[in-house]
Amino acid sequence: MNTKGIKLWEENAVPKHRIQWCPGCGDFGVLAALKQALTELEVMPHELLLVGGIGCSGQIRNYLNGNAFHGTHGGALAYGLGAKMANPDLKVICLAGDGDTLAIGVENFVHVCRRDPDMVLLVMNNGVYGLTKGQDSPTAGLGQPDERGSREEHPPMVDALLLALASEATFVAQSFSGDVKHTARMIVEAIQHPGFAFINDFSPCVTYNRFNTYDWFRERVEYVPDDHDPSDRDAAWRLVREFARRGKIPLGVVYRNPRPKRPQRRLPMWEDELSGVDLDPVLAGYR
Amino acid sequence: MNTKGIKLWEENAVPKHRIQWCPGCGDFGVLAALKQALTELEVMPHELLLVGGIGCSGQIRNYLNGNAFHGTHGGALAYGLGAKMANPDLKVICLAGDGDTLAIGVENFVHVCRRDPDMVLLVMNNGVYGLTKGQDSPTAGLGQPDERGSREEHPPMVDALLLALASEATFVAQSFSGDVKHTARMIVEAIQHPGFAFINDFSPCVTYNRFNTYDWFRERVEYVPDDHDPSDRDAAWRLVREFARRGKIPLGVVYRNPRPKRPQRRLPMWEDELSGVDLDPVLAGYR
Amino acid sequence: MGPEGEAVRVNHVKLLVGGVQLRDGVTTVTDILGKIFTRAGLFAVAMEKGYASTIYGAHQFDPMLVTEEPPVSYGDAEVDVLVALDYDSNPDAPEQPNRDTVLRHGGKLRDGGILVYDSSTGEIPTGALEARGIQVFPIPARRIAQAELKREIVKNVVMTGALFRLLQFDSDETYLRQLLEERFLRKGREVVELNLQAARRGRQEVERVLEANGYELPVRLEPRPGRHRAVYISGNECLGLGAIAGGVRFYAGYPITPASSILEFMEQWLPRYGGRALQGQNERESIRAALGAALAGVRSMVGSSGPGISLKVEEFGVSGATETPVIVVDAQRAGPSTGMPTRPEQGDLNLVIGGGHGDFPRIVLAPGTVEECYTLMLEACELSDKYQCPVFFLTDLNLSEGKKTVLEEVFRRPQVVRHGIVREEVRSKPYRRFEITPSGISPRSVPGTPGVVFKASGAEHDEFGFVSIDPRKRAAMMEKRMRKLDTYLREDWKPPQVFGSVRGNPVLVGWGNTRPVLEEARLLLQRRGVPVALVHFTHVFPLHRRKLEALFADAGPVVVVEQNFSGQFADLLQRELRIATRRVNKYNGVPLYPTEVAEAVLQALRREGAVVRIGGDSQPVPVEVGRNEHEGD
Amino acid sequence: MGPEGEAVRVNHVKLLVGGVQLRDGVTTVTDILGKIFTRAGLFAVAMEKGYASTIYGAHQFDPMLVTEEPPVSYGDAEVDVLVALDYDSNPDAPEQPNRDTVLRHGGKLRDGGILVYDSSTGEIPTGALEARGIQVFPIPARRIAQAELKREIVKNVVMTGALFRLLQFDSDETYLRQLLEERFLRKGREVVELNLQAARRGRQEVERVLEANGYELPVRLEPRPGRHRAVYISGNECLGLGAIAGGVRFYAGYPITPASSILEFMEQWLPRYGGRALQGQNERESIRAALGAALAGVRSMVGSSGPGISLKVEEFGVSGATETPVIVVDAQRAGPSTGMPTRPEQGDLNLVIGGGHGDFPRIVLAPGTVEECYTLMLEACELSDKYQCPVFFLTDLNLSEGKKTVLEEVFRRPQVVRHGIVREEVRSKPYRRFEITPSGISPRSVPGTPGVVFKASGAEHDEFGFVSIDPRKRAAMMEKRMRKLDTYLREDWKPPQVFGSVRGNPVLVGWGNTRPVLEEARLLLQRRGVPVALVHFTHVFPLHRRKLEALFADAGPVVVVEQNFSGQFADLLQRELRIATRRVNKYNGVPLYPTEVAEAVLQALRREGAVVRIGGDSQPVPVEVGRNEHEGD
Ligand SMILES: Cc1ncc(C[n+]2csc(CCOP(=O)(O)OP(=O)(O)O)c2C)c(N)n1
Ligand SMILES: Cc1ncc(C[n+]2csc(CCOP(=O)(O)OP(=O)(O)O)c2C)c(N)n1
Ligand code: SF4
Ligand code: SF4
Ligand SMILES: [Mg+2]
Ligand SMILES: [Mg+2]
Repeated sequence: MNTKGIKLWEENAVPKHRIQWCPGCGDFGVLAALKQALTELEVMPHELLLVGGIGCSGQIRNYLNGNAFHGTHGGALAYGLGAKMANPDLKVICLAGDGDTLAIGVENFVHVCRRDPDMVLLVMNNGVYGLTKGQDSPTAGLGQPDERGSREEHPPMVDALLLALASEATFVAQSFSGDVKHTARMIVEAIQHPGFAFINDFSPCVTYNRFNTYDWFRERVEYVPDDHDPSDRDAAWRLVREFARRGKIPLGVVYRNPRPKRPQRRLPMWEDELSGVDLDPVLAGYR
Repeated sequence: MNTKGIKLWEENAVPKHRIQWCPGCGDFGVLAALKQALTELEVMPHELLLVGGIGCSGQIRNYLNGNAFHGTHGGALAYGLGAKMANPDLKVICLAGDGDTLAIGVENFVHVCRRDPDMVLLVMNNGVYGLTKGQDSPTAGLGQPDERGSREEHPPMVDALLLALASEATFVAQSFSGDVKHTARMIVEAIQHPGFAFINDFSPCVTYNRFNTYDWFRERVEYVPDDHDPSDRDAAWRLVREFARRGKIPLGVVYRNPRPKRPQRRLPMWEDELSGVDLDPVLAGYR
Repeated sequence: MGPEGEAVRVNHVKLLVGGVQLRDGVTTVTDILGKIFTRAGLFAVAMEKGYASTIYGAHQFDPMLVTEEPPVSYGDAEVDVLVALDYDSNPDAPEQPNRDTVLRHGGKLRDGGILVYDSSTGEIPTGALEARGIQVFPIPARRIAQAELKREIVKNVVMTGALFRLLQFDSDETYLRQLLEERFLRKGREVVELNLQAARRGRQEVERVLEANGYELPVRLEPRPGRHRAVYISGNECLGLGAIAGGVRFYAGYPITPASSILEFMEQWLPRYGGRALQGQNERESIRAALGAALAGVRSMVGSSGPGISLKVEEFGVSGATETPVIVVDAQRAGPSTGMPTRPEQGDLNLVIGGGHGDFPRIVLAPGTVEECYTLMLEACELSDKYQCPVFFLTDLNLSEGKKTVLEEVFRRPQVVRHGIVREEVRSKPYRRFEITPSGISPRSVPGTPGVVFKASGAEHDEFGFVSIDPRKRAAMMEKRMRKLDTYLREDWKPPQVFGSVRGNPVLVGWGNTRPVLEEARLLLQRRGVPVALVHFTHVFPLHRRKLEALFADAGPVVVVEQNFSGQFADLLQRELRIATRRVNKYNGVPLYPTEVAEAVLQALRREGAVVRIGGDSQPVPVEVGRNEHEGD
Repeated sequence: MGPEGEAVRVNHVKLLVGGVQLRDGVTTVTDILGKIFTRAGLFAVAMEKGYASTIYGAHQFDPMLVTEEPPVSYGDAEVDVLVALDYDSNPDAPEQPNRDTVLRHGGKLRDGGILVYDSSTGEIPTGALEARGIQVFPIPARRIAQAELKREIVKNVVMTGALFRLLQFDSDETYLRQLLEERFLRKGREVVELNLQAARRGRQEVERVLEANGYELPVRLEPRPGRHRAVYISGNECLGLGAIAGGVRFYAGYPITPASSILEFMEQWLPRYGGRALQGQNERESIRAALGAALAGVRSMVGSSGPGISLKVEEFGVSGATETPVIVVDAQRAGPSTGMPTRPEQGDLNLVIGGGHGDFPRIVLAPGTVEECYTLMLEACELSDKYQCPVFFLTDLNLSEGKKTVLEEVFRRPQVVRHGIVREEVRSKPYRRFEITPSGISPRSVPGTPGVVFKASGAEHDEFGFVSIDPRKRAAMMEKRMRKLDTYLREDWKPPQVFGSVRGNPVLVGWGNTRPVLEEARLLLQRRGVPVALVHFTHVFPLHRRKLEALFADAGPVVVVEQNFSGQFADLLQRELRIATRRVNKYNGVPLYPTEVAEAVLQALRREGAVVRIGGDSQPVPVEVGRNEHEGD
């Protein structure tokens, strides 16, 4: 790996020894993978807009060089959408937790999937609300044959991949932060995808999720087979469902099917672009 | 039909001649179907809780006998959830528009599907925000091979059935208010389903959606074939997708797979149930 | 007054057009009228919209005042000419063949006024009206359209023709023909001719009645062409224009009455100026996307009404804390909750000044007129950019959707200034996005600027934007943000407009869209010998305490007139100035009218602490509820 | 004061335990201490929580005051005993082997106090502290735990043993043994013994230092067993208990600091009382479900903090307009936006009194103590039921999560009264859910009642609940709803608690959770010869104007002390009473302390209109930002 490049990603960031994740937190793997991917793609920090969710995961925005924004819980995708519409030259990466994205943020998730802005969403999925100390998130219960669903209080988990597929996402991938190289690969492909790219990264919470541990994942992850046709939405649904039936977790690109896009330009924002515009065409209609 | 029964549904309701839907509005068919279904099931109005969405559709709550509630745009399912959890004896029917349910209300839709309360959601899907005068709803564009998706402003439509399937709904059906008898049948089955039952009813907006007309639907609707296995989630996905490929619209129960439920009781609410409770078991833990 | 002996009133007439919503095309008619009168050099004001939030079937009405010179306000509720487009019987009273419009508004017709109605299904007993000297014109417009012209749709053109005849206007069809040609020529000349034919039939019917009854028409409209350039336009359209002129290039909204038309305007026009408009999938997507666009450097705006503003509250704090500017239009309607979506109110002031947890800077502006929807919006654009905080822009249903004749000279094009944006790295010192400054304003930058990187967070942070709970940093950052309001008060706040002399006189106080009515009420009071002053606010929050204390120091009793229940602005005045306020409040969903305001003010002047409720009772009066007059939401 | 010559202080000691968050188990230690001291008949107060919102790695500290009699407040920041659980070097200053806790809090140690720290990785230079007469006890707790006892986890028990020795407490291990048995006996007696062994090793280490240095310990805690029954409990737990006793059987929350523990409490206990607790999937699902449950007849409550309260704003209007009651707990934290999630503030008052479009009735209560979290919650339950509107219950981070010894006599069990619920049809007249009544309160019913059907709507409606925009019905309905507040003020509002005499004296004013500190500040001022009165509010909104005017009529200068920037309650007082307020504000995230409040009040008394900012500057002082002291959100 290009260590000089990686160093770049540590400027304008919280110093390493002050990173406040629990030792062993899965988010460390995502941070490493991001640095690798951005270095590989030769992205410059000033071109980046990292939009953090609220959660342990969302803090990654400050652990990495690049412009960053952090607003409300569940809002990352919508801020990113607006920024990208305003300036298509920005590289917008939304970095959020499973709770942030799929609980309170599902209102944005479903719609931004289908809006398909050219940006990345990486969810650090740990099955819990880490930052609020371990309550069930919508992805809680992965692999646990419990009595979920028998009461309204404990619904079955959301499978983020199926939800993304139903919501017309054009790029749906899955990774595991214990496999940094593969996660980095997914990030590279997501950034390269011309449209909305969703990566569901399993990033274990070592403090509050003692069930879905690194070992637990290692026993279950399997790369998406080579013969899978990622451009086939139905095949993608089948693949996810088949893995689930076998108690396995697919890693890789599950679905990729870019849509033809109209080219967009940065919106006018400088004085010379804005001043003294001619309102006559509008006024004409009211005369 | 039992006309005496149907008369019952016109008490405690806005008189017919004051119903403020456009002549020919698809919601009239839903109103008729509801009356038929409730009469057939011999439900009593006082047992009913009709939760209306905000929209032309949501007004149906006042056009029908039965207790009714109407809060915020997009909130019907969550109010219903709470009411049902509080009193499982109530028959809760949420009646809302496609905009209400799938735009602003998608935050509830996804989660209430998986929570699976024993209540009904009937969406009067007309592809537009009727009450605010015809803007695109998330289901806008049905059957229109336009350039949706080429820009963030005009995303492809949400297929409510697929979204419900991905969200772990246990009953997913579709109807067309031009076919009142079938709609009534779906409502009966939905009420009988022990869990959350979602009916996506196509109810044409004759004023603002001049594309998806009654005739347009009549040419495209097809009953779900008898050999479809509604208990198979993958088959349900396939069925919806296959119909779509053929440019057809399935009517009927697409998916039905009740979950085992823990029985629930009405929560204590009367003075004798609430007064003078013993706090000692709680206090003991703090001594 | 009957018409006898009275001179014909020229170029001053108040009309009211009513009918069944959607079906009868009430606004289609008034839109044509307003446009034509404007072209004719007159002033048309149609700001008292009467409609239901259900799409079809409720009663709808649209009053319009037409005058020679710009009127102070839309005047009182009394009308000279009542135009009833509905042709069938009232469903609530099937026993009488009367029409809804006549039933509801007949009482507003002045003695000696004119009633014209569609008599296609029979004539109405109008003896009581005629006894008041009212001239009644039954026109079988729909029957003519259906039977003679074979196009039901032209029934309103028949009525328009009739109305023009009654107003003794456009007898040579110049104005009507031009408008019809603009609209229908592309459909073929026959369509234009058919419409003109319809209008002529309306005229003929009026002639017939005139002759039969020997009526002399009491009003006349005379064109004053070429005096000025003017448009017939709504408040929402004006503020949309203002936003475009002020540099807004991103707009997001979620449909809601009465803000939807801003979204429509922006969808239509922003792309032409290189901008984009987004219909959010919910209220929060809208404002979040706007904040994202603002972060990226684009002037951004959202618009909604009460329910949607309530839903956005959390994001206002994000704007305040991350110092990401956004203009928030709140086109108020009557609350609480869904309330009365098509009725005006000024009930959201507390929400926009208090909504949000914790303290953060914000500015609230409220235009007093359609014209100010443009001019004040230019200011809003500059303020949001300069102060990097939410700027609220409060209109209400009538100001938003009501239309009037506006002189084009109002639409001056400003020089857009981007305030203190760092466009490249200054190598000597690291860039501090949230630098502690005396003004509270820190150097902004936009992502993508080479060599400059910043972190912005709704969590408390240091000057670089990194999260911190260090008490000193927190205190300094909180103070810095709030200091922006001091700077604003010093450099940009505008004092209220003062009409008359405050000294020793009773003072009427208002804010936002009520100004025209209050101005007129003041004139009425003066005419009655009450020397009342009017103090009217557009820069509603924060208030400049010192300057206002000076203003009110020697004032007589202060009467705050608001269209809400509790007197939200009066509360704010009390809180800031600790002066005693008397209050006049109206909250029944009907617009304010000058005469009732003048009456109420007189009542309020009678005793300290008075609260006068127009159209309301302080007693518990059971209301009659037997007849369900259902309206939608 | 050094310890020489000073008598040993019995049963009055302030401790502070610090360490690295999550890793060092700071609260585990203080929770054990608080519980044991409470069992020993003493009073423990740990209400100044110091932690970061990130889970791991930040500095955490937990002060605790232990006394013989119930203390007025938690006292000043000064501590007698500092316990440093962290054992490694400060990552920001790797050059010095000091520990974070000692670095940060050494300055708070009183002269002659005690420092005990984990010296496992080496000793600290403590000369400066020793020069102040501070007795220093380096205890290699972690090393003992790892090397001797082979279980790192018992390191804190070593420290606890040491601390008990330092406090000359529990020398026969009665209390510690009992607690350990309760916790660990089910894991085996060896576990209990291992822990006791660890505690003994801590004691031994202290003995060693005592002998080596010839220290005489300055403080002592003596048990006072059997005086009373008491629990060691948090505000959130107390309000949860209050809700259960008050009849709440449905609770919904979405996790958020500092309200999460209410959800946990309710999930644990509601089912036992037949109720249900729902973790919403978002803030709105929570309150909507609670409204649904309330509609169905169940007393319902939600809890959140600033961001979640902001998100619920639209639903408050639904509650107000549909007259569906709900209790809304706002456990305030420092805003705006994400702000400082683990720091206290009183910054949401404007939000809860003004959030929402349009006017609707609401009641705001704010308990002053942990005890009142119980007693006032009983009132909230009754009020929400009686007035059928949202009742807000404002605590803050420290009141919510802080724990103290509470006498069990506080937990009286009330008779629950359901107000005016129609349980069956009265055939003589149709049921009017929204009947216009003199009190504003209408007869409620619940769905499922045979023969009774009602429609409830957030849209304006008639007495039956059908939608209407009829101006008279609207006015009557609006007035009816708002009249409930008059009834509340007449029948249920509680005046503020008054300490001392207001007449002619300076008056300190506070609301909610600051009462203990203000009481103590008042005592300090009195001791200094300033005869200040304290007026403290729990019934914060609406305010009873007439009664309060009378109360303040002959008062001296009024100083409102609040933990927020702008003085939100002072603003409310000005708005309602038009009295001049001076203000003391603190908003740096640090709790208020009695001595600083007393000082600030003295300053505020010096001139009219004074605003004194504790821990803040009115000047623009650039803060040093070089060292990123990152905290999470
Ligand atoms: C509106 C709002 N509600 C609740 C919270 C509290 N909150 C902070 S983080 C979080 C959940 C985080 O879970 P997740 O997104 O899975 O992130 P993780 O910490 O697991 O990485 C919650 C509920 C908040 N900040 N804002
Ligand atoms: C928070 C909020 N935003 C917007 C609105 C305005 N509004 C009322 S109905 C409606 C859309 C209705 O569309 P749909 O749900 O499809 O119902 P339809 O009228 O088509 O039956 C909207 C956006 C509102 N009432 N509340
Ligand atoms: S709590 Fe879990 S998610 Fe949060 S930092 Fe620790 S391990 Fe990571
Ligand atoms: S606008 Fe459309 S949905 Fe609404 S009542 Fe008319 S036809 Fe029905
Ligand atoms: Mg998580
Ligand atoms: Mg619709």
